[in-house]
Amino acid sequence: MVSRRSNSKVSWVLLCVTAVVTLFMLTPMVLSVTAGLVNQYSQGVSSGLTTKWLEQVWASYGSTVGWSLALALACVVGNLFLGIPCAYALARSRANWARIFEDLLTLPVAIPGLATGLALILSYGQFRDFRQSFYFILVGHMIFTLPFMVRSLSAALQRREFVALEEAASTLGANFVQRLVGILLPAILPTIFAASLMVLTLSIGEFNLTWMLHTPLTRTLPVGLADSYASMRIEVGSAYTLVFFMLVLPLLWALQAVGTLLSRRYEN
Amino acid sequence: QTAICYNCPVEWADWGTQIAAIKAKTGVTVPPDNKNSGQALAQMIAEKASPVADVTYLGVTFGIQAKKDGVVTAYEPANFKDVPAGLKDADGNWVTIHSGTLGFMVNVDALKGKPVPKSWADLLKPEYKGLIGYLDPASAFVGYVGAVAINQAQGGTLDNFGPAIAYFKALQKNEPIVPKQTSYARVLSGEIAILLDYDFNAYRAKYKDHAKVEFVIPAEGTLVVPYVMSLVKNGPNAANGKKVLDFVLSDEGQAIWANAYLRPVRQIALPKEVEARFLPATEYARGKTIDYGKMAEVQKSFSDRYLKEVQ
Amino acid sequence: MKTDPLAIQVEACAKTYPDGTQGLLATTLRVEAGEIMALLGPSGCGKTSLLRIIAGLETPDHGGRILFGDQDVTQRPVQARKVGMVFQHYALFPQMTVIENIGYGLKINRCPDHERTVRVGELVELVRLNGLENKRPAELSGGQRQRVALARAIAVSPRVLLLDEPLTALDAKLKESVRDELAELLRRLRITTIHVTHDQHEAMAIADRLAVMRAGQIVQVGIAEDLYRSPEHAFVAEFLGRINTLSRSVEDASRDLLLLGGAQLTCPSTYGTKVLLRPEDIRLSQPAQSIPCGIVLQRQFLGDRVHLRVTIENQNALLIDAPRDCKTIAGERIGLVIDPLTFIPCKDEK
Amino acid sequence: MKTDPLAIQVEACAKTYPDGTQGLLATTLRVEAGEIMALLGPSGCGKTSLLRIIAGLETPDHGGRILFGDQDVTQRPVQARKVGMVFQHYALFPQMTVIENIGYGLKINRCPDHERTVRVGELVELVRLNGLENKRPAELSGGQRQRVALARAIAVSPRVLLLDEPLTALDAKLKESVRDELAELLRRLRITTIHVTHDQHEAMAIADRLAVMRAGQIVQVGIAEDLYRSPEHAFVAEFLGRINTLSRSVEDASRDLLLLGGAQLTCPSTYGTKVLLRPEDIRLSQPAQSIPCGIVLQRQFLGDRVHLRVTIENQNALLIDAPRDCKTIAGERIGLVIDPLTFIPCKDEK
Amino acid sequence: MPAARLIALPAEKGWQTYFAVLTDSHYWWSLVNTLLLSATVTVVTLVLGAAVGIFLARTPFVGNRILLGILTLPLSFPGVIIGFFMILLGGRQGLIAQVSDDLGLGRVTLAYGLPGLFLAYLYFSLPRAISTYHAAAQAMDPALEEAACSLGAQGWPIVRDVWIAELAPTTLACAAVIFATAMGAFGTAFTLASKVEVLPISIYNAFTNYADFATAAALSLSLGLVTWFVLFLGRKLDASVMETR
Ligand SMILES: Nc1ncnc2c1ncn2[C@@H]1O[C@H](COP(=O)(O)OP(=O)(O)OP(=O)(O)O)[C@@H](O)[C@H]1O
Ligand SMILES: Nc1ncnc2c1ncn2[C@@H]1O[C@H](COP(=O)(O)OP(=O)(O)OP(=O)(O)O)[C@@H](O)[C@H]1O
Ligand SMILES: NCCCCNCCCN
Ligand SMILES: [Mg+2]
Ligand SMILES: [Mg+2]
Repeated sequence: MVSRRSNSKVSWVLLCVTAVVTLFMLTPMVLSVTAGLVNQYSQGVSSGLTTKWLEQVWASYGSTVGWSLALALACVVGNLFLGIPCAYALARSRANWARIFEDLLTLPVAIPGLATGLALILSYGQFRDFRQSFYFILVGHMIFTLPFMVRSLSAALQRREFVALEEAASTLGANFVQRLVGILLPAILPTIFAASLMVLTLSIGEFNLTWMLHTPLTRTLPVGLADSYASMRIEVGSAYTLVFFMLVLPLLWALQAVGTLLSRRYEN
Repeated sequence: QTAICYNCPVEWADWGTQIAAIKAKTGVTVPPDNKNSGQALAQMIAEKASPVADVTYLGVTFGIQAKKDGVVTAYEPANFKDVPAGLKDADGNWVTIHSGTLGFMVNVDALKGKPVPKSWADLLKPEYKGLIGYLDPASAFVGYVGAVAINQAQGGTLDNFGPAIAYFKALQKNEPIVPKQTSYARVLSGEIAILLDYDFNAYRAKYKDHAKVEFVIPAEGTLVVPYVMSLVKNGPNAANGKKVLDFVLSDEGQAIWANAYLRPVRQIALPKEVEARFLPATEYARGKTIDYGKMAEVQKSFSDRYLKEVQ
Repeated sequence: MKTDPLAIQVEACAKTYPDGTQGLLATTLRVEAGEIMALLGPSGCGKTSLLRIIAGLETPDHGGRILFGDQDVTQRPVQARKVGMVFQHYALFPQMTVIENIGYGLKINRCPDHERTVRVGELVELVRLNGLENKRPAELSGGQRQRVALARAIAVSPRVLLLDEPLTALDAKLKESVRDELAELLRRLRITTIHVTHDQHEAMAIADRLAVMRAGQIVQVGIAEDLYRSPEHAFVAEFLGRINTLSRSVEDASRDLLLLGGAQLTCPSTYGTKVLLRPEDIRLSQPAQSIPCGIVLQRQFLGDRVHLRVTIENQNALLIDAPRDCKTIAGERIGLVIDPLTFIPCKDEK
Repeated sequence: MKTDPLAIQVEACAKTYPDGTQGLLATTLRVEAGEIMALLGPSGCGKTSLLRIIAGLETPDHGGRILFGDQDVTQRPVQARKVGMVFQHYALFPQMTVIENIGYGLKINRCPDHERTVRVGELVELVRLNGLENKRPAELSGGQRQRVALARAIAVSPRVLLLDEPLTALDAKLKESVRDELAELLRRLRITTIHVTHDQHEAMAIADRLAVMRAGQIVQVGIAEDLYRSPEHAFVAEFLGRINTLSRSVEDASRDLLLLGGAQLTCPSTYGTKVLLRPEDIRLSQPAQSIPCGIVLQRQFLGDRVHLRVTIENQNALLIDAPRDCKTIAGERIGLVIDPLTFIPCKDEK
Repeated sequence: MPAARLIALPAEKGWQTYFAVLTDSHYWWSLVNTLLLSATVTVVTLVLGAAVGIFLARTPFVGNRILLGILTLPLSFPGVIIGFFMILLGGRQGLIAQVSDDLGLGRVTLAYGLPGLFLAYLYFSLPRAISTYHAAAQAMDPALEEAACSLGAQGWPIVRDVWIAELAPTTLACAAVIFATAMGAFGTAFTLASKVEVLPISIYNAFTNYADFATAAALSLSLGLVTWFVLFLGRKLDASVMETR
C-alpha cells in the first residue's frame, strides 16, 4: 500500500465523506430500532422501554418471517436447478443466440416488478390453487432473481481457469455430468454461494412483485412491513423492522461469513 | 374455513374486532387485508378469471363500479330487507353495512398550540403548512369522498368539479402529505396533524387509543357516505363469504360497528355511552348525502382531472 | 497398467476459429511411438491450436485427420482418446487434495479403490510429492503443482501425453531444475509425448525431436543438433539461439568471398548474400594482419561464459560467445578466428 | 535536464510488515554514483522490500536511514525523492497513449508544453518507439511496453532509477534481447540504478555489481566475476549458476585429497569436507587410469553447449558443461580432466 | 409467456396505448422525472460510494469490516423500509424536523418531496456502490498508483489518472445496476407517497385507479425499454473501455 502521508489531502476528503455517509446510513437504523422499543415514539426513550410492540408484531406478522425465509430458500434452490444448466449452456455456447439471450437476461431487471406481477396474474391467475399458494410468489421471485444467478454463474464458468479445469477433467475421461457435478460446481462453489446469497437477499427484500402477487393468506415480510408502516403506529412498524433485523440479518451475516471463508479456502 | 376479504384492514373501522367476532361466531377466518378500495377493485378485475377474494368491503362508489365491472355477484344476506333502499343494490350486488361522516381528524398535540381548524377555508391558512394530510383522491375512496365533500361545500356539483380542483390547487401551498393507504397511525404519531378522515376513526383514536384527537365537521358542510360489502363473483369460498356477509348485517355485527363509532346501516339502538361520545346532532346536520350512483359515474373523470391539474 | 506407446499422425489439420482467425494452416506431422516431440515457436504461431486438435479439445477444419497408431480418432471426443494433458497453469482441481487430484482419472475410470490407492502412491513417489498427499493445490509451490499435474495426467496410463508450456509458470531458477527432472521422468515413462513451448532450451533439453512453428505452419522438424547446425530457414536458426547475420555483395559472393573486419574469408557462393554465424563459433585471438579484427563494444559476464559485442568493419556489430575466463574488456581491439565451415547458409524463405 | 548521478546509502534498514513478517533484516548497502547495482535472490528474500524502502514506498523500521548523496531522504515521501521506477508489469496508464505515458511525469511537474513535447520526442527516439507514439499500452508488445515504462521513468531525469524485475513479464526469447538493450541503455544513461531480479544472467548482464540476498539479508556484494569465482557462501555459488557439490571424509580432507571417479585429486584441506565445482570447469577426455572416470547418464543438447549428467564413483551424479560439438552420448564411459585450481571452497554459513 | 402477455396487452385498447408515455404529458413528465432522478442518484451514489469504498479498502482500522458490514446491510432491506426510514429522518416528526425546530428554524420536512425521494434512493443505492467499489479498490493494482507517485503525482492527479481510470469498468457496471434499480424502485416511492410522481407509481396508479391494465402494461414496457437501452449503452461503453486494457 502507498504510504498514507503521500496522499493525505485526498485521504482527508475520503474520511469526511465516509463519516457523513456512515451517519446517513446509520441514523435511520438506530432511530428505527429505538422507536420499536419505546412506549411512545414522540416522547422518545423517556416514555419507557417496552417489548409490547415486538409482541404485537410477532402475533400478527410472525408468520411472514418464516414464509419469507422459506420462500427465499426455495427461490435459491429453484434458481440453482434452473440457473446452473442455463449458465452452463450460455457459457459454453459459441453461437450468437447465446449472446443475444444474455442481453435479454437483463430485461427482468429493467421491467418494473409491478408489470411482471401483473403479467403473471393475467397469464397464470386462472390456476386457482397455484394462484393462492406461495408457489405463485415463488415463480415471481424466480423470474426476478434468475438473471442474477445465471449471469454471475455464466461469467464464472467463462473464466479461462474454469474452462481449463473442465478440459483437464475431460482429458481424464470425465463425461459431462462428472465434469459439471464433480469438477465445475465444486470449483465455482464460492461464486455459487455468493450468487445464492444474492438471490436470497433479493428474494427476502422483494416487494414490487410480491405486492401484486400476494393474497391475504400469502403475505411476505416486506408486504407485512408495508402494511404496518402504512397504517399502524410508528412503533409497530419500527418493531417490525427490528424483528427483520434480528431474524434476517444474523442469517445473512452468517452466510456471508461462510462465503468469505469459502472463497479464502479456494483462493489460489 | 376461510373467507378472503379484500380491503378489510384491522386498523380501519375496527375490522380487527369484527374479524375476531366473525371467527368466534361463524368459525370463518378472515385474514386482514390492507388494500384500499381502488386497489381492491383493480385486483379483482385482474383476477376476474379466477378470483382470490370471496367478499370485499368498498366505498359505495366502488361498489357500484364493481357491479358494472362484473366482478361481484348478487347475494342478499340475512336482514338485507332492513337496509333502506338507496343504500343497497336492488339485486343485492352490494349492500351498505355502515356509514361514516367525513371531517377533520385532528391531533391536537401535533398542532403545537395552533387552533383546531373549523372549516375547509381554515385549512388553506398558511399556519397549517405541512400539517395536513388527505388520502389520494384518485385512488382511495376516502380521498374521493373528501374531494366531493369539498366540491359540494365550495358550491360545485357532480357535474362541475371546478371548485374542488381549485381548492386542492390552493391547498398544495400547504404541502399536504398524500398517502394512498389508511393513515390512522400517522395521525396518532403526529406525523400528520390534520387528516381528512371519518368520524369513527377519530373517535376511536380519542376514546380507544386515548390520543389527544378531535373530530371536526367543517363549517361549510360535508358528506355522509355508506360503506358497502359484496360477494365476489366466482369466489373460491362463496359459502364462507356468505356467512361473513350475514354476520356483519346481523344485530351482533352491527353492534360491533356501533361500538366502534360507526353508524350501522340497520336501525339499532346505540349504547348510551357511545351515543354521548359522538358530536352533537346539530353538528351532524351539516353532513349531507348525495346521489352515489352519479358520484360513481363521474369518479373517473374527476380522477383524471385531479391527476392532471393538481399533481 | 503399462500400455505400449503409440505413434501419432497428424494429417492436413488446419484450424479456423469462429472469428475467422487462421490459428493453424494445414499441417502434417508424425510423432513416433514413444518419442518426445517439442512444438517450438513464438507466441501465437499455433502450437496450442495443434496440441488441442490432437487432444480432441478442438476439431480440425474439414479434411484434417488425426491417427493414434492406425486408429483414426478424428471423430472421437477427448474423453475417448485416452490422452494425458498438462496445462500451462496446471488446471488442478482446487477443491481436491494432491492424491485426489492424481487419482481423479482413475476414479472416473472406475478403477477399484485399493488399486487406485496403490497406483496413486506409486505416482506420488515417482514425482516426489511424499508428505504433501493431503495438501490442496493452493498450498503448493509452483514446481510442486507442476508435478501434481504431471502425475494426474500419467495416472490413467494415457496413450499420448500432451504438455502445453508446462514450465511457463515457474521462475527462472526453478524452471531449470524442473526442466531437467521432467526430461528425465519423460524418458523413463516412454509415453509418446508432445511438448509445447516457446523456450528453445526447454525444447532441446526435453524433446527427442523438435518441430519449429511459425505463423500457423511447421517450418522444420528434426533433432536439435540438426536444427541448430543446419537450419533450413534463418527463422529456425534465430529461434534456436543467438546468431550473427553477415552480408556480402553479389560480387563477393560470386567470388566465394566474405569481407569481415578487414579480412577476406572464404565462403561458398552457393550460400548467397546473407550468411549466418553462431556467436560460439568465433574464437578470440591477438589482433593480426590476416584475420578479422574489431573493437569490443560491450562485455557481459554471464558466469559460465562471456558475451561480447564487437564493432567490426564491413559488417554490423558481431556477437561473440567467449569462454568464461576471457579477460577482454570493452574498448579493447581483438582478432577473431573463424572456421569457414561454421558458416550457415541463410535460406530465407520470406 | 541532466542531473549528476548520486550515490545511495542504505543504513541499517529493516522492514517488519504489519502482520509481523520480517520482510527485511537490518541491511546496509552503498551504491556508488552512476553505478548499476543488482539485487539478486530467490523469491521472498526481501529484494522488493529493500527497493521500495529506497523508493519511499515503504518506511523502514525505526533506526533505518536512506541517504541520496549526503541528503537524508528517510522522511521524504516518494514524490519528493525524484526516483524513477519501472515495475514488474510496467504499470503503464492504460488509458494514455505512449507519449502521454512518457510525458506524464513532466506534466505533473508542470513542465511547459513545448519543452515536454521536445523531451518526449527525444525519449521516444532513445527507446526506439518511433511510429508508436499514439498507441495505447494494450496495443503494444511486451518489449515495447517495457521500453515505454523505462522512458516514462527516466523522463523526469530522476536522481535514482529503480527497476523491479523489469523483464519478468517477457517471454524467454524476447527477454534476452531486451536484456541486452537495457544493459546498453542504462550504461549510456549513467544514472545510479538498482535493479531487482531473481535471474542471475539478467543480473550479471546488466549490473556493475551484484548484491545477493537470502532470507531478508544481503549475503555478498561484489562484481559478477568475484561472486561467481569466489563466492563466500555455497548459496551464492549455487544461485549464480549450476554447481556440483563434492564431499570427502575428514580424513581425506586432512590429507589434501578428494576422491572422484576412482582417482585421487589434490584439494587443500582448508577447503573443508564439502567442495564446489562448476560444470564448465570439467573437461572431457578418453577414460584413463589416472583420471576420474564416469558413465554418462543423460545428455542434453542446448544449442551452444551440451549438458551431461555423469554417474561417478565416490560422489553424487556430476553435471558437466561440454562444448556444443561434444559427441558423447548417454551410456558412454568418459574421463574427466579437472584443474584443482577450479575447486571452490564451500563456506556454508548455515 | 408472461412477457408476451405484457407486450400484447396494450393492443387490446388500441395501438396508440403503446405510446401513452409520449402522448400523455402527465406520463411524459413522470418518465422525465424518473430519468432525471435516477440519473442524479446514480451519479451521486457513484461518487459517494466510491469514496467510502476506497477509503474502507485502503484504511486499516479496528472495526473496518464491521463498518463495511453495516454500510452494506441495507442491500437486503425492502424498499418500504427505506421509505419509512426517510420518514423517520425527514418526516414531520423526523429527526431533522426536531433538530431544526429546536434550532428555531421551524419543522423542516423533506421526506415527502424530491429531497426525500432522492435521499431514499441514495440510501438503497449506496450499499451496492460501496461494496462494489470496496472489492474493486482492493483488487486495484497498487503498482499504477505507485508509478504515478514516483513520477511526482499527488492528490487529485492520482484520483484522476489512476483511481478513476482504473475503476472505470467497475463504475460503468455499477452505474448500470444502480440506474436500473432506481428506475424500477417502487416500494420506496410508494411508502413516501411523494408529490413527485415517478413512473413506477404512474404504473401503479394506472393499475389501481381505473384497473387500466393496458396503460399500465404500456408504461411498463416504456420504462423497461428505456432502462434496458441505458444498460445496453453501458455495456457497449464497457466493451470499448475494456478494449484499451
Ligand atoms: N478461440 C480462439 N478464437 C480465435 N482465435 C484464436 C483462438 N485461439 C487461438 N486463436 C488465435 O490463433 C492463433 C494461434 O493461437 P495458439 O493459441 O495456437 O498459439 P500459441 O502458439 O499456442 O501461442 P502462445 O505461445 O501465445 O500460447 C493466434 O493468432 C490466436 O490469436
Ligand atoms: N505487505 C506485506 N505484508 C506482509 N508481508 C509482506 C508484505 N510484502 C512482502 N512481505 C513478505 O516479506 C518478505 C519479503 O518480500 P519481498 O516482496 O521483499 O520479496 P522479493 O525478494 O521481492 O520476492 P519476489 O522475488 O517474489 O518478488 C516475503 O516473505 C513476503 O511474503
Ligand atoms: N437489494 C434490494 C435493494 C433494496 C431497495 N429496493 C429498491 C426498490 C424498491 N422496492
Ligand atoms: Mg499456447
Ligand atoms: Mg519482488
